[in-house]
Amino acid sequence: MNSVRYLSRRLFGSLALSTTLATTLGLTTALGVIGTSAAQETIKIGLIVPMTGPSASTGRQQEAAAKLFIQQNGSTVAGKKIELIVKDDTGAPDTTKRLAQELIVNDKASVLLGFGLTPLALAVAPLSTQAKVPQIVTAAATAMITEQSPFIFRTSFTLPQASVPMAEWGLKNGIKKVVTLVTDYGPGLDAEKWFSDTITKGGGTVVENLRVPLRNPDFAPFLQRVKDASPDAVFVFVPSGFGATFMKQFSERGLDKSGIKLIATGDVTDDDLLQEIGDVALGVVNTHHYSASHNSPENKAFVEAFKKANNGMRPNFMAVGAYDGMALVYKALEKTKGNADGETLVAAMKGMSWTSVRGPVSIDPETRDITQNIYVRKVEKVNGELYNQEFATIEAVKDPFKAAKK
Amino acid sequence: MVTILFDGIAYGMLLFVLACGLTVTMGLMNFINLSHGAFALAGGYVTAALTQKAGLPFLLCLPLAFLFSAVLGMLAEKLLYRRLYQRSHLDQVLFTIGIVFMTVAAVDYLIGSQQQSIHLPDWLRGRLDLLGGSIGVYRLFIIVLCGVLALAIQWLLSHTRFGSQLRASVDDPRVARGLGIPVNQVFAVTFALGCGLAGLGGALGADLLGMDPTFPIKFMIYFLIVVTVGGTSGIMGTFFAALLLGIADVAGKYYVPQIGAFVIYALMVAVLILRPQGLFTRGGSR
Amino acid sequence: MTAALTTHDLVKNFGGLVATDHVSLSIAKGARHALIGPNGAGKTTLINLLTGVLQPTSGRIQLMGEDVTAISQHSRVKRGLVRTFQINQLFADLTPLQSLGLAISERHGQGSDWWRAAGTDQSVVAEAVETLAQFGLGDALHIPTHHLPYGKQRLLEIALAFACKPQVLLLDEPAAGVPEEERHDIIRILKSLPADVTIVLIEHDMELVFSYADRITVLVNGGILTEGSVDEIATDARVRTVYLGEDAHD
Amino acid sequence: MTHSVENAMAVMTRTARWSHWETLFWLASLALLPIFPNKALLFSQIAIMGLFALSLDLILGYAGIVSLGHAAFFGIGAYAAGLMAKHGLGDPTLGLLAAATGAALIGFVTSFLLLRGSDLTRLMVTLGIALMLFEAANRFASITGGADGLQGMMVKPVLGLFSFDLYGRTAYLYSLTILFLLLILARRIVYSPFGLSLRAVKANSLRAGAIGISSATRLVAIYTISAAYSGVAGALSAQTTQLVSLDVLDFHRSADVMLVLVIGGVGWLYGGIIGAIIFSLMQDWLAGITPQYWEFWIGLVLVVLVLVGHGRLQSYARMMIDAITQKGRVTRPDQRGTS
Repeated sequence: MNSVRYLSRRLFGSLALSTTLATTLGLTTALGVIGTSAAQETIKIGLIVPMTGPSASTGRQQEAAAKLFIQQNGSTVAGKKIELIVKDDTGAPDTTKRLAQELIVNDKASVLLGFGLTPLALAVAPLSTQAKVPQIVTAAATAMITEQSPFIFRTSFTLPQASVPMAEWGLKNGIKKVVTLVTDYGPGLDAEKWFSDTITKGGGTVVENLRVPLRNPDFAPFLQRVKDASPDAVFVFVPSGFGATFMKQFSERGLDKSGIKLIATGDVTDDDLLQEIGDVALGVVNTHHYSASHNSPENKAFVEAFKKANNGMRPNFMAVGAYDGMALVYKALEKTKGNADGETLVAAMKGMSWTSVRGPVSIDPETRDITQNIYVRKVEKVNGELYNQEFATIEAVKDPFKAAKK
Repeated sequence: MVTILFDGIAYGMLLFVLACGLTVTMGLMNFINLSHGAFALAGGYVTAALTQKAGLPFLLCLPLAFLFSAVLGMLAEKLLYRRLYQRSHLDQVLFTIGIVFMTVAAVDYLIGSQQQSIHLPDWLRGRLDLLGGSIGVYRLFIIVLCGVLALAIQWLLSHTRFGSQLRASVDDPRVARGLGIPVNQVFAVTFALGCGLAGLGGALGADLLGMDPTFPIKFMIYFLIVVTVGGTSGIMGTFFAALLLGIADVAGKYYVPQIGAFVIYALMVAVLILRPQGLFTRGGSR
Repeated sequence: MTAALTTHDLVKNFGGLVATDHVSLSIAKGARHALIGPNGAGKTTLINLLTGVLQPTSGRIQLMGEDVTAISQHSRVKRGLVRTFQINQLFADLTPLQSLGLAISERHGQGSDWWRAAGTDQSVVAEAVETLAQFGLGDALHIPTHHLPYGKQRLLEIALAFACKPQVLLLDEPAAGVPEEERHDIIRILKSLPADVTIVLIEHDMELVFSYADRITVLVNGGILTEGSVDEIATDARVRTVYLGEDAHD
Repeated sequence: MTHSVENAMAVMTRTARWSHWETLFWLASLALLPIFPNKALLFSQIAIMGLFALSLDLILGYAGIVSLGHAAFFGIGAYAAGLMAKHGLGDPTLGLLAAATGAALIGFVTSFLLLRGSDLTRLMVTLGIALMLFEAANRFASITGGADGLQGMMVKPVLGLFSFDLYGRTAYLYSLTILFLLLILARRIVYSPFGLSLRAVKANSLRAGAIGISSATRLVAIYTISAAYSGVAGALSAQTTQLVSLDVLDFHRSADVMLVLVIGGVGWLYGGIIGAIIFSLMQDWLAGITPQYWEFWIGLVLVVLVLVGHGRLQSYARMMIDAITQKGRVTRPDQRGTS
């Protein structure tokens, strides 16, 4: 008899649950509709970046840059007040998504910026489509991200964009036999694929494609393989942060003296870490879209202001990504006369072009990805500090990944 | 391939110095201490600070790193850990992982999240050719130093009065007290010694493994693997386990990069399935 | 007729030490058989071998004519070979009722039922209550075991074994450490155990052994010194020297 | 006699009975939605974490198996559901089933590795298995999407009726319902003879064997069940967030769930859920104040918890609940018995 009472309770419980399920749903969704259609005088911009965990530096750079931009360009555009909301997703996709969702639903944010890593950007893609909210990727660099939603734009760069020019430069400079060494995840594989293809097309040979696991304490075995293969050059991509350890072991293994050229994407010689890495980085040739030493009045002003605002921290390509992300939003809002409706903004952003601190940039209207100059740089000492000194420019590079599809 | 073997040994030796303190606390004192890496962190940061800011020579910094971590360990043992010897393993795990969280956040807050770099003297850089393989001087240095340490520790445990006191205290604290052995002090000293070694390991490893606030978490797993595989019998088990894992890891990544990351875990699970108490056991006691 | 429990040349070595030395026992059905011997004679090791806690180095064990040497402890229990422990082995947080409930439902093959709450099976609970009453624990059904006085715990130790409906019951020093007034309960219980249950009693207390057992086996250094009726043993000179002699002064 | 038997049965089954505060608890958890409609996402994350912690409690609290690799099953469940949704089988219920079966299968196979060895050995074996799965998921990027996460999940509406909305309301009610049903099942299990025998094995496996209970089969069974529970939790997470990344297999997940459980109380059905509530709210709140250093405070809480003794704290909590439901008062007369 006892178990009968048991059963009845249980039945009652689930019944109650399912009925309320129905009712509450109806009610709450109704609420929601009212909520979203509410007009807004202030336009809210959400910046979601990792402020803790391994890629914390990304978050700090981007937050600083975004704040600086507002400070420099005022907090009102086309009569609308701009409010920046910064969130830390600790680099965990489900958190990123939750924060994005809360920003859209609760704060009624009109634009989302940030996304430190590829999975974090991808996590939000379906959301921006569903909610019709522009998502501007200011950091993550895997090529296919922008294809995941018609509302995704990018103001950072794509790895093919940086890797292909590196390969071309290599071919021009007598590098025929190469080994690639990349971190084993999206961006790394992008870099590997596009660099290798370009090299082989150009008549060079890729002896080996090495992939280093994401969490890897010791580069030794991989570097040893490089050494044994004794190529003309080794092409490297590791996410910024790993750069220091890698460079150390590179020289510790005597590869710098073994005549194997080290070429890389700019991530390895990240401005933010270059001082940490030290002289071992000297002479490393790499391609990227931004160097703190980029020679233009805009950049000089930017670097100065940035350092001043963040007790001497040097801005890196992450900072610039966020800085231009904000620029894109501002310009779009000016164009739409302050209309922050998602589709309108998207229309306005397509084809937008301006002079960034990194040089002339524009948004490709078809791919919504950034078109920009890629610079070939070499690490040199400029009055006591290490910098990536640009010595060659490839004008207006579109993302090769999408170009190839047409 | 001499070089690979050599790198493996160096890596293993490093693991040994980092982990052997843990063997003592965990194996002999039966205290699961996940916060062990925090003391390595301390050692690494002290060395970084002393070489960079104070500009002291690297060699001088090593003993200092040892001392610093040892003292830190001594204090921690007196103030906190001693209360936990008699508690359940679960409590020990929770408490020490709590300590790790606090350490990581605190260091991040006080010093910053960036990598600490240590500048080695030039004579430790470069490479020399040996037995047909080219070998990093620094790695050679590590191997020699850690090898000597291993022998020293083994001697300390097996041939000194302290060693026998420790073993007695471990086997049965009550009886040991009866025999007039100052059990608490013995444990305290042992603990401090272990932490000191971790600190030294941190100082030596900073250059190869990198040193940032998340070090204790990143390497906790490796320490635990080494200790469990080595078994709770004593230092030698850990020593061989560390070498085995070090070599297996490096060689695995070198010869079969595709599955390199698996090797160390697979090895551990395999060993533990065959010998649940680890490679070297104290006659199945516990 | 086949014996209830027999061993053939049972040997157990721990490293060099021989704990059980070619022991061949035969215990008749319904017997009250005592195993005695000085400390370290290997009585408890023998019990552990018989119940399957330890595996013998060599030799065989037969229960009701069936070879059980290889089979596990719990399946020996299911075949009717049950033991008690010299030091109480109880479930501290469970009540006597729950503990017995476990043993009984396990015997009824309901031990791993998961769909209904424990204690909803009338027959199990009834049997548990009855047994506990019979062991003088009727007023302690719902008191967590660790709150019971030692004597009661001792009774529960036996009740728990009894609840497994043993055919052969090994009692390892049942009266050990029980205060005088509560001993009587224990002895009363032992005497009241059904005659068809074979009892193997391991005991230091000679008074109890002589009053209770009908046959006695004397173990010394892991081997059998001698075996016989109560009188034979009581009068055996060797036994006096090796056993009673030393027992006198402790 | 018969009366005393009835009485005994009544007392024995009392703990298994559904008490008022539980009804209150569940009604309250429903009421949350209309009250804080904007926090639905957080709530559903809490519900899922609660289920995950409950699954750990089944082995840790009731069978005494320490595990530092429980994320393995959470991850398997998440990927199972995720892959189904990716390849056109987006029905949530179907996903849950697949996840449960998959996780249970792996759980069953691996459980045999845990029958021998000390706490530490078990800790490390579970950890090792989880880490290997993590690397495997990273390695077979063609299937799992590797470090970029699984792309292209299409989750259909729950029971074909309620589609997942932006506000996470369906997500919450869905997770809550599953949590509720699985908790009912878990109650059944832990209060049954089987559950009782688990407690016996945990308390004294030597004696358990001596009354005919086979510890091995019990442990295998409960570990498999627990794995299935974790699998469902993982599937819920995958379906409600519509994404799966390597993160689901990560070590910190195994560690977190352990903390959650201990904060809430080990060996107590609602411990995992309470823990999840406390932990998540604390994390949300702390992360709000100090986005960078909230870990410090979590750590501090743990340290204090252990020093004060979580056992004590929880027994207080339970005493209070008993007081509320007046269970304490009713028990005493029965303990005197009526024989």
